[in-house]
Amino acid sequence: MNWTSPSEFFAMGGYGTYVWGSLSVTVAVLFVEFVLLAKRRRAALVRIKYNTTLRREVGK
Amino acid sequence: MIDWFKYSSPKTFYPIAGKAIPWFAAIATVLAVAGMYVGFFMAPTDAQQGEGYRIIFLHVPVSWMSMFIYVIMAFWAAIGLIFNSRLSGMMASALAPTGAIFTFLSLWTGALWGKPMWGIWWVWDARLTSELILLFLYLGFMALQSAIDDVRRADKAGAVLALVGVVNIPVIYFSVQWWNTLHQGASVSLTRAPSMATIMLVGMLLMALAAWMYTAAISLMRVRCLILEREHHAAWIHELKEIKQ
Amino acid sequence: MLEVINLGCLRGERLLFQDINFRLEPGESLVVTGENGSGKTSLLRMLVGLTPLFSGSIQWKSRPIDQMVGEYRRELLYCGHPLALKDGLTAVENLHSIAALAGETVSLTAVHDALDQCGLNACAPMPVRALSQGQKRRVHLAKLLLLKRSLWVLDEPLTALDVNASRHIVQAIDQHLRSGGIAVLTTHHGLPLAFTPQTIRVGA
Amino acid sequence: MNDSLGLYACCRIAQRDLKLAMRRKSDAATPLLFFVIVATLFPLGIGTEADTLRTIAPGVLWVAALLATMLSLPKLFEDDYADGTLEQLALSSAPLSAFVVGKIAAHWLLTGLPVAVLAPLLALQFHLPSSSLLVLSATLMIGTPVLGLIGAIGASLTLGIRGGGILLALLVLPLYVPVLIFGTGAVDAAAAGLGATANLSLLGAMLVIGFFFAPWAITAALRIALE
Repeated sequence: MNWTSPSEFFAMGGYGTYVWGSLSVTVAVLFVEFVLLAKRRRAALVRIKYNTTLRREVGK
Repeated sequence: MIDWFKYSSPKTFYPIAGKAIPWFAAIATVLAVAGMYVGFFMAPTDAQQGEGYRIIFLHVPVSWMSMFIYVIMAFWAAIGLIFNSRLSGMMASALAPTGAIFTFLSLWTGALWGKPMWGIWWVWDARLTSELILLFLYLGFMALQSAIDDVRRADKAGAVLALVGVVNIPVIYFSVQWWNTLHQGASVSLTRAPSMATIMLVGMLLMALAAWMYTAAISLMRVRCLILEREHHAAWIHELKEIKQ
Repeated sequence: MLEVINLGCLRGERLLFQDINFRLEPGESLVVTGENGSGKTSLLRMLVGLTPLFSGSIQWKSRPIDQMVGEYRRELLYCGHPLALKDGLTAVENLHSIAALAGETVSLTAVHDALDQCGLNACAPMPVRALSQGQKRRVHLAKLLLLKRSLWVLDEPLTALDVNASRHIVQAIDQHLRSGGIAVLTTHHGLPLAFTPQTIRVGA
Repeated sequence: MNDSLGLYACCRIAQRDLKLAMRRKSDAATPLLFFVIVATLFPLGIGTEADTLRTIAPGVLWVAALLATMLSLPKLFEDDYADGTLEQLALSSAPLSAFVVGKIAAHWLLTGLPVAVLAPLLALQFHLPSSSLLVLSATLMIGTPVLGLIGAIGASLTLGIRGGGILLALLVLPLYVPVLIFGTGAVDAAAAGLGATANLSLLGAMLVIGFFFAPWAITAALRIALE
């Protein structure tokens, strides 16, 4: 184990800004990509559902 | 003999992809946690770069992935052109944004590493410069596809561009390296980090595999979106349980 | 000679037509009718090999056309909507270059003859920019006479032509069929051909 | 038979394009004028210090040449596409790639070649030593056809697309990087007293490779655009 205390861990030997800056942005960007895709999927599903009900109405 | 063409139809592929996504996502999470643990808790402090070197556990995997995705993209593009299958084109389109994101992350983490190591945010290092050009290639691919309204034409045009790009990448990389040695002398290379210990390599490999699995999961998600958007008129779409419920 | 089997066309997300079948022997012609946007032009473009087939097959002399590209193209003449004329060149230069680019060497006298037959001898040395729409169309169609091809595929050949010029074209097509050629065309106008053409209607 | 047909087709389309360009001389001269003006702007923006100018000269002249050839690229296939000539070419019994090569050759004769001839004159304004003037011209002679081949890929991919011109730049400029690097590298090497042969032969190799592969990509893209 490299670290004796949490504060030492977060300081990263003085490189905290750079290390955590890299990590946080990476995680954030990948998370945003996921969220945007989930939204896109919902939008596509809503559109199809609308069309399906429209079809059924016409079919009746 | 497996009937590959059966699996290449969006109708069959859509549910299979849906089942595979959680698995890929789970494996990606496990690998990422393991990789981070190795990288931050097991790998020793570097003698020269101190703790700052730990950025490589992010930087190297995303850089690998950014280049690798372009190759896979070109592979699907080629398949799409040869066999004229719709799904291949969608795969290529689905990979491009993720590839661009990884390329951006590679540049971002590279800059954040460069600042403490070299004292400047941007170094015209061969690798960073190639990554920047790779980002332009991804953006060009995406811009071309979004500019063409007819999706079939967009797929095919994108495929040609991806193939041209993949042929050019080695040339670009070689030329940038040549230019770099000419103008700067030997530069500090990011991956040739001093005395790479085995444990560091393990951490990097774990993270690279995690990035790979993430790419698989997210690009399958995007393919499913593309299928829903493009095939919304098809009868089978209306029979899906997520539509019926 | 020319046989089309179960041809189908998908444009974007729309199925324009499907199960188109016909067969043309030397001396026969086909008129394709249908409303705007019904896929007439798409059918012709599939026939000449510009648009890939969505379903079905097209055969020339009992062989699929995509297996004999060069041979098929040497017998084919396609006149599409755009006129393929260069404004900056004269009528003669245009025709001469069209023939050369189609892969044929023709003499200047042959070019002048073709223009004469279309009633364009006065326009021959004029840049195409200076011609009227109908005259341009006639220059465009003069290549029918210039290039000796056995299969003519004509998209709306009578558009923008006056009565006189239309008659010229109809005569040219008749002559072509009489000498054993094949013609496929689309038209809005009635086409008083000497031989009764087959007709086919595309679209719903 | 097929080869001679291809060669004939290639020459005829080049001849026609040149003839058309000669009838609209002002259009043909625009890229050249652009090249001169862009190169002139740099000393105005940077200052007239001889050493600085000498250092930036190869890069500036090369980038200006690159932009000048790119400027006329959208027109390369656009006119033929719009007036239906392109579909006739695609249906010709001569191979489409022969026409493509012919058109690129004509484009080069109209932009690349004059730029390569003019560049040494402009280089004098940048105080480039006379020994590297010839090298500069040579790199442009070999390099601009490569730019044309790569650029034509972009032009064929963006055919008939809204905002095609700017998209073309986005697609093509990253692919121009190696040519730019070896082109300017040769001039730098010559100025430094090292031989420029290595760079020049690399440029030559790229020209050969481009000549074999680019027409394939271009014809594929053109057929896609015509579908």
